Amino acid sequence: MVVSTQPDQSGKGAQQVIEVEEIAVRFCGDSGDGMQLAGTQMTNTSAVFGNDVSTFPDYPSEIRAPLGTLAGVSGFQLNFGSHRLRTPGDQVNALIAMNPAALRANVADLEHGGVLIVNSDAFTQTNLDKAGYTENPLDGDGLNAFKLYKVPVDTLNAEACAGSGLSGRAVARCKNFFALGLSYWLYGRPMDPTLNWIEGKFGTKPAVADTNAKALKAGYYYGETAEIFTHRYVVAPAKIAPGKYRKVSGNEATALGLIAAARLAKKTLFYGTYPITPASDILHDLSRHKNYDVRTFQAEDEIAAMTSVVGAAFAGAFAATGTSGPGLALKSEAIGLAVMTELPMVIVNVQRGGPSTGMPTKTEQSDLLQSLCGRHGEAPLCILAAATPADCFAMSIEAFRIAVEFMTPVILLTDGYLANGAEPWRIPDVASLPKFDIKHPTTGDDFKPYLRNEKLARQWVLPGTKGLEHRVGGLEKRDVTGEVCYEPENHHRMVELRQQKIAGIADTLPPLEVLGDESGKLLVVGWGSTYGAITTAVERCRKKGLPVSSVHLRYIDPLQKELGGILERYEQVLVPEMNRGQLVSVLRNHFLRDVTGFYKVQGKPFLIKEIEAKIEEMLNGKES
Amino acid sequence: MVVSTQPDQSGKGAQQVIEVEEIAVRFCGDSGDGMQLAGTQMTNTSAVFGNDVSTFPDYPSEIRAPLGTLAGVSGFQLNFGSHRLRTPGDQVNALIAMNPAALRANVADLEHGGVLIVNSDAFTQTNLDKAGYTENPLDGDGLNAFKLYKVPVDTLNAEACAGSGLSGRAVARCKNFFALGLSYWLYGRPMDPTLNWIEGKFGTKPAVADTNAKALKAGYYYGETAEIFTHRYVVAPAKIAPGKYRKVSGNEATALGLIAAARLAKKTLFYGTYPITPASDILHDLSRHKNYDVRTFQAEDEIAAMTSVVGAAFAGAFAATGTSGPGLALKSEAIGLAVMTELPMVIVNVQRGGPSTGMPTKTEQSDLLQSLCGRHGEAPLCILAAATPADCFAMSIEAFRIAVEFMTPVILLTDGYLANGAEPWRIPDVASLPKFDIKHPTTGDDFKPYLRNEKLARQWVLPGTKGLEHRVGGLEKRDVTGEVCYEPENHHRMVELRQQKIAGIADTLPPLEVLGDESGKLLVVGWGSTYGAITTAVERCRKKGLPVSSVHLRYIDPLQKELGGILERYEQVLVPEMNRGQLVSVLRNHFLRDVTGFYKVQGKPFLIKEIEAKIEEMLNGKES
Amino acid sequence: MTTDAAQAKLTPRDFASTQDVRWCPGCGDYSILAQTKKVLANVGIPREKVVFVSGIGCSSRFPYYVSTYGFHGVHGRALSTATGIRVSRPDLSVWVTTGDGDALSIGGNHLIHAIRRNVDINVLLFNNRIYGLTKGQYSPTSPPGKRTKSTPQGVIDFPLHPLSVAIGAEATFVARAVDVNVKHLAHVLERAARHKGTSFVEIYQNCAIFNEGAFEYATGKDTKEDTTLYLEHNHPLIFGKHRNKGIRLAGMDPEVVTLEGDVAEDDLLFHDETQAEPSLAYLLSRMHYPEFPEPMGVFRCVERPTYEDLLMEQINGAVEKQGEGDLKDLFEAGDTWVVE
Amino acid sequence: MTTDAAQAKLTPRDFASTQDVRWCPGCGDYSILAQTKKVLANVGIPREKVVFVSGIGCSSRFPYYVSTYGFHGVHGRALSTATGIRVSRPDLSVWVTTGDGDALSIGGNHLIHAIRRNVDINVLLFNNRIYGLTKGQYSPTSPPGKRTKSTPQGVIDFPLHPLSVAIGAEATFVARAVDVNVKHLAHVLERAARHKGTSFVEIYQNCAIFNEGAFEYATGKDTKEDTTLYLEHNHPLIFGKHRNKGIRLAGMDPEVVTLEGDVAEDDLLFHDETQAEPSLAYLLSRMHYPEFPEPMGVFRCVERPTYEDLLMEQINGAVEKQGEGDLKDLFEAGDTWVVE
Ligand SMILES: Cc1ncc(C[n+]2csc(CCOP(=O)(O)OP(=O)(O)O)c2C)c(N)n1
Ligand SMILES: Cc1ncc(C[n+]2csc(CCOP(=O)(O)OP(=O)(O)O)c2C)c(N)n1
Ligand code: SF4
Ligand code: SF4
Ligand SMILES: [Mg+2]
Ligand SMILES: [Mg+2]
Repeated sequence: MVVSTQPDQSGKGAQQVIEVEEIAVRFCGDSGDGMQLAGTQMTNTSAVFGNDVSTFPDYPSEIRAPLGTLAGVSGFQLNFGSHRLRTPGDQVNALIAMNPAALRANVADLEHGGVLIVNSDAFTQTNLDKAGYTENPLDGDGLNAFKLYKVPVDTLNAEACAGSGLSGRAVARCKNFFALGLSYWLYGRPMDPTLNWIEGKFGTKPAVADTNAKALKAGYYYGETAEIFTHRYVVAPAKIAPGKYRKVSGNEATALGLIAAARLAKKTLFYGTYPITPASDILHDLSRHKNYDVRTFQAEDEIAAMTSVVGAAFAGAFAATGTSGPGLALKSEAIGLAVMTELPMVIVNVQRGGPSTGMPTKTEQSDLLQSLCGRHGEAPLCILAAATPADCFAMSIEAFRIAVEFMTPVILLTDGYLANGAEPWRIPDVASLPKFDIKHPTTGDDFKPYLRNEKLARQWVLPGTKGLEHRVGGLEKRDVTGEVCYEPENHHRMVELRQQKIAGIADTLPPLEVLGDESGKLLVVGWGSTYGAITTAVERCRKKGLPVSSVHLRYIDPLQKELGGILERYEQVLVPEMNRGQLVSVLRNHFLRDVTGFYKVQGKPFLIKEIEAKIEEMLNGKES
Repeated sequence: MVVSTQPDQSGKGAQQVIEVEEIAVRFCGDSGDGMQLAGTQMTNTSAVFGNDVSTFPDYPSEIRAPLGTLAGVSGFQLNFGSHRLRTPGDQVNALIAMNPAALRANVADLEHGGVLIVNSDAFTQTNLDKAGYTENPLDGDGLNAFKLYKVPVDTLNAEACAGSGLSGRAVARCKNFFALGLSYWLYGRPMDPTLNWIEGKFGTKPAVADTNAKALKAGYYYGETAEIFTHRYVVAPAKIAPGKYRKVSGNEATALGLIAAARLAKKTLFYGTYPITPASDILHDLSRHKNYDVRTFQAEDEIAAMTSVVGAAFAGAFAATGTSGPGLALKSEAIGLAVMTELPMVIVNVQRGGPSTGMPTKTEQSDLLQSLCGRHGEAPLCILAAATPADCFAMSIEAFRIAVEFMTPVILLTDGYLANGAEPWRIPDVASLPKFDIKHPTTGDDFKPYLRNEKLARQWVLPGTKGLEHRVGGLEKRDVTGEVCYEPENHHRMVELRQQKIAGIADTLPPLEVLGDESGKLLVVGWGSTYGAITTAVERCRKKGLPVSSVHLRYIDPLQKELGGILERYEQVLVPEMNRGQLVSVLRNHFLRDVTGFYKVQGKPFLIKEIEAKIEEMLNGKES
Repeated sequence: MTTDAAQAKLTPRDFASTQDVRWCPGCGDYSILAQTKKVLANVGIPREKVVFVSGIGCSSRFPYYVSTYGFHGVHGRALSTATGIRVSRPDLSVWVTTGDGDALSIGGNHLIHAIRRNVDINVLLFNNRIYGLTKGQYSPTSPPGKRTKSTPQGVIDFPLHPLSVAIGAEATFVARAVDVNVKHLAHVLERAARHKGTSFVEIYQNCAIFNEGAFEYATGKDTKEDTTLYLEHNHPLIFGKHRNKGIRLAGMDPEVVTLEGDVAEDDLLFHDETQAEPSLAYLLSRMHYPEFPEPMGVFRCVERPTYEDLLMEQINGAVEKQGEGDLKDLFEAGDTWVVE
Repeated sequence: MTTDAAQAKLTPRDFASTQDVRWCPGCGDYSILAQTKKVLANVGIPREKVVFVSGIGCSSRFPYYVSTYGFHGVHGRALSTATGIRVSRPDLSVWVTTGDGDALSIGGNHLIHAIRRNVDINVLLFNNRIYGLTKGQYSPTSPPGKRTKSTPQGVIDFPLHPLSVAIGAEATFVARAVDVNVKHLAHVLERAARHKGTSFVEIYQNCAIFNEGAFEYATGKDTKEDTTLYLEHNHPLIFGKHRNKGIRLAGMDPEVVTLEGDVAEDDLLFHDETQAEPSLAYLLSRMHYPEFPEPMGVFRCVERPTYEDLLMEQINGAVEKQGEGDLKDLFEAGDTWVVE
């Protein structure tokens, strides 16, 4: 990974400059220490600098655990590089730990020989006790495996900001900027973007702005002047498609996509939901965009949310809801009603660790089968899965495209990793986005609510349309007329029709593309948020000359038509999933094809190297 | 099917007596005409007479539709025979229709050349109009295909009961007994059982008892004396295992099984539920057995019902709930909690026509996949399916056996056809029933809530036990200790353990038996209520020398271990289901075995002949 | 919602659908249907602007029998479904027909939340004190001791009183009527239709099959005057065959008094449906047979902004402040950077 | 449930679990936990006889922190879970800790149904007027206009008032306390513990992170005497720093009066927690800051048979009449026949 090393030109420091392709830095400290902010700043600076970036925050699962305790540690990981990045990085190259608890909770992820910067001032007896250290890890040689730098951040920051006129506590609150400045120096990042941000943010409070800026610079120059640092690292800009970019998390991108779809169709967006981690941020985002005619409805529970969405769809709005596993379970019955009434709507399910309340703040992919089968009776619908944070935008629009084109509910699966992870998003030209032209019938001459078009979709009538008054509901419908009907043959036919309609969606899907050779020894099949790790692992293996290819599924039901043929062209198929083989069972059932499942159900995404190792193991014939 | 024919000895009538192996009779009339009672009486009489019997009622889906209308027609079908019967019969051999609507709604099911007895008095213009007949079907030759007997039942019944002292309306209410008497004569049934029943029932009201008896006899002697009948039919007693019998419907048998299980374990039975067709009768039955310490709780909804059951299980009761598809959907989240807390309970799901409200009074098998996958996260549990009405008894006990032995929720699938269908049940000797000896831990020395035994089951602690105080809940648990735990490896392990526990149930299941040859050309695989039709069809085909065998699954998850091996020993596999291939997908996924699905989603059970035809078609190589 | 649209006046018959009505002979639902059609014609809302929403139950079959738009949802969720309709289409007149099980058992939570949000929906609760469609189990309004299919030894659950529950959630319009008193029923339904906000109407409805005569006391020719009391705004609470009985306040408790001797009308409790505080309405909702005559009519009718009006205020306010949302602005909000 | 078991008296410390408590610094839940442990010790129920049941929320973490039996269920279903426990084990003392979202949003229906059945459960509703665990969305008790994560322009839903809802469902025990007034809180909790039937206690609880100061008015040193009113059975409603203000009835409406001139204590409204009719309790539940001081203490405490007692009556009655159920009889009931 090291590209070249040469003595430093810039500062007076005698440090060696090492050029590397990518770096993963993690800031960690108390929830109150502003680590998320520091991480975000370094992300933006690196992006502006021209690197590709990928980030993942790690909040404590307690709201505010006591200061200095393990439960209270908050972290932010940033991966920036001179080439395409698809994950926040397997291993941390540099860890900035603001107190003992932060060190203890995170040091395991730091690479051997990695940079470890600690705020030595925070290693007091009380803090050590709170973190559960019996002795100070900074003494002794427990940390010899790392490049350890003990920096008295509190003291240095206080000195630098002396005479700011701010209170001691206010000054202390700037220490994250000191740490940030230090990392900027260490990785040759320009300070201007952050200085400008400080200006913009605290412009009205000059003292605060000034002090934060002082802290940032102090950290930077400390790196330059203090003789303790033996190396610096630089990461060249990446070759990135030109355009205007912003950073989006999966939840932000989902909200953007939902709004965009509704606007493109000139429709009201009705979002009925009940808060649940990790989906709530979609509600928060949407509720801030009322001028886009976004009507958010925080219902009393998920059942009310789902039925309100069904009502809104009947009323003619672009209707959507967002939830996570337990909420999706509660929505099951109402989703069945949506299937029977054949109304268009989007159900975003941000998966988290189950079963039951499980591990609410952790990620998982274990709601695939619930999405597919979690309704009574034969109740088919369409299921999509976003592959990256930014992809949530495209897939939200695609979900509405299918919903209105086929008059069906669509479930869009994302997960906690996508929801909170962030990556650069190339801002699309609005004109380049899909067109929606929705035709509501307006004339009444013998209108038939369940008359279907060539796609088997029925018409979407707006209540208020004179002459088209009609009634729909959950009872079985007579074909074409939509009246209540218990006739045996009619039921059989309607069950088939509902299935055929969903199957027909496949005709409108983009072709499924293979990464690598069109046939060969091993194909890796992934779906949803494992895209980054799988794709990077396959690319690395192919660089090593291994005969491996991959396809990634963003359409779960129906599957893209190419899949069956593709599977046949490989000797082995590997399916990594953050569950116990849910896609595996779908593939086995559809294609009667034996595939090798590779499961990780730990509330954490796959590491690239885990998949690399599995690929090598299979190609070395240890498996199958 | 005709066994022999000879001139009648008994009465003066010159009728031919035809001996047959089985007869399907259907009584039909207005909801108020007492058709269910007539059918039940003939069923009991035939059973006591020594025939095997199978019955199915056909209630109108409206509560009380207007008199004389099609919507108000109520029917009862009885199949009795001199050999083992497993269904109410494919086709009706004799139809007793009390009015035009009843004739119109049922005549299509009458076999060509079948006996058709109509109450000619009821064929008035108003009734014909209500039934939608433009002209009287009794005139003209529209019914020539049948042995039509026009009997002025109202008149004859009135004459016979003249001077009873009862009101005209009361007398009219006896006409079902007149019709019953006539059928008794036609099929050589003894009148005593019904006469005794009348005595017992109306003993206190001699006039009523007397009049009903008169009507019955009048009908009987009318058959004998009226010259109009050309044939009589007799059905010899069947060879039936000796013992004491009673008739049970599936819902009755389920209630009996739940009570029996709890009694055998000396436990309170807590049944928390919310009424829903066709499951409500289980609640009605159980609520009448309070002296068995049955505590029924009619909750405000299914979620309350399910969580109350989880609470009752935690409290140490034998806890069960009953519902149908829409209710099971609502229970999804709470069932996930039961999986996580590993508590024993039984969830009876009486399947009906879906999706959504669907066809609530009709039968279907379309909740298999919801039972299997209808929960978020990896939430495995045990799924059973009863094969016949009486089997609901055995499977309810088996469900509790597994629930307490493995500390898991168990879903027992039945359906509307089993629930309302009835068959003779050989009353078991209580001593022969399974034993339950449940050991609740009593000592506290370092008790671990999630410590598992060799079956991977944790212990069932009774709150109130000193020293064993502990807390459980829906968050992920630390292995063994059961504390809340978010550690990655622990979660992975617990997800595996929960799966292995359910898989381990297979070791305790009875072997799966094949009907027919152990290998060959064709295997028919069924599950649940299709048992009767499949088994009879396969037996008939084998009688014809066709190389077909069958296995019937009463265990859906886990599957019995023999199944995989069995499937391999046949060239083709046929899977008839009242859905769109839910078991098919389970088999394909488990065994990567191509099977032929045969689907009927009409709210009605398979006919024997439909399956026979399909078997012949496959063996004639039209398929596969 | 109240639109006296100036258009060819519709007749009750115009609101009949083509479906033939499938309730039992003698069911109280027939009369409610008839009066509702009459009121729809009176209020003069165009047919296409009306949506009837229901859950599951005999009462919930209602939407099939009116020629407006209709949505027959799942059990207990009519109010949340209706809320979704109203919030996305405030131009529609939304009606909910529901049962005592649908609205108070499985749907209780949605009822109180719709009420507290004051979504402009007309809620007609057909209270027959039984589960009709599922053939006779007790409901949350069945009286203690009642023997039903699921309570062979009698109900042991203390009932919910629909109006008390609605007032507990601070409903802005609360009323009661009985199926057979058609004139009064029509009057109450029209009041409900004209109220802006959630109008909650409990209708005593006879289930001829599973609870025949449950309201005999309130409808019987010679009992009804003594067992019911028809509320009139600003009038004293007077009832009885001879209109000589009244309700007087004793501290916080109502008492029945006879209008004679020193008891004059002015001593009686006067009804004020517009009283800001719902305490009076609550007290009236507590008057039950046989201790008291049961009040009929409008208990409470006050103004409060509807949820959807407040939402549209925020939406229009946002548009005024920030202008019609433009996608380009949306996408480019926050930190952006350009890669050449 | 009330068992003063004659046994080695337990101390509050005995009711502490080994888990370290994980609420935010300054969270009101700490004080509720402390007082509850104290009350458990006072009431003297053996630890193993106590079960704490909860849903999901910060407040619902409570069961992990007490050394009794505990069940941490799913969101909103604590009361139905607890009902299952009580009905199958009437020997246990069942407590529910829940939040304003858990009990009134997703769980509202189970709350009113448990209350109307009068299942003997002690319900502690931690009302912080916010969703704490999910980081700050508004709840059904958040005041209109409040800006929260999900209402950047302010809440437009009219709030539910927990006590009004409970009284709408005719609760037999209704009380209110505030986290920081620990003596009074302990007193109210003990009253709840000793009441037979559903005891519903609303506790004003400060969420230090997402709703800091929501109850400042009711807890602030120099405001609380004027903004709260502590109820005493059979005593007049008096409050104020100088105990010189009181509540008087004007018709059906309460009014604040000053005790001076011709206004004497006897003119004030007297509290009667045992009043059969809940109208007074309802009226008190309607007194809100700033118009009125908010009543604290026991609003209502009346006797009514519990659901489980009535059920056990039917069960024991059945056993007396038909004898302990015997399986043979069960199987052979109805028509049977013998095949030789
Ligand atoms: C989820 C679900 N649970 C249960 C049912 C069965 N069900 C249908 S209607 C009903 C109650 C009917 O009573 P009510 O609401 O009073 O209406 P009524 O028939 O008396 O008018 C029940 C329990 C259902 N359809 N769906
Ligand atoms: C079915 C389901 N929906 C939503 C959630 C997310 N959730 C957990 S707690 C909570 C509300 C918490 O608020 P409250 O009940 O007031 O408790 P508090 O945290 O304020 O004490 C929500 C929405 C969930 N866990 N389960
Ligand atoms: S069952 Fe009762 S409520 Fe239902 S339609 Fe018949 S009479 Fe009406
Ligand atoms: S978020 Fe609020 S309620 Fe939750 S623990 Fe923190 S302070 Fe308490
Ligand atoms: Mg009802
Ligand atoms: Mg709260």
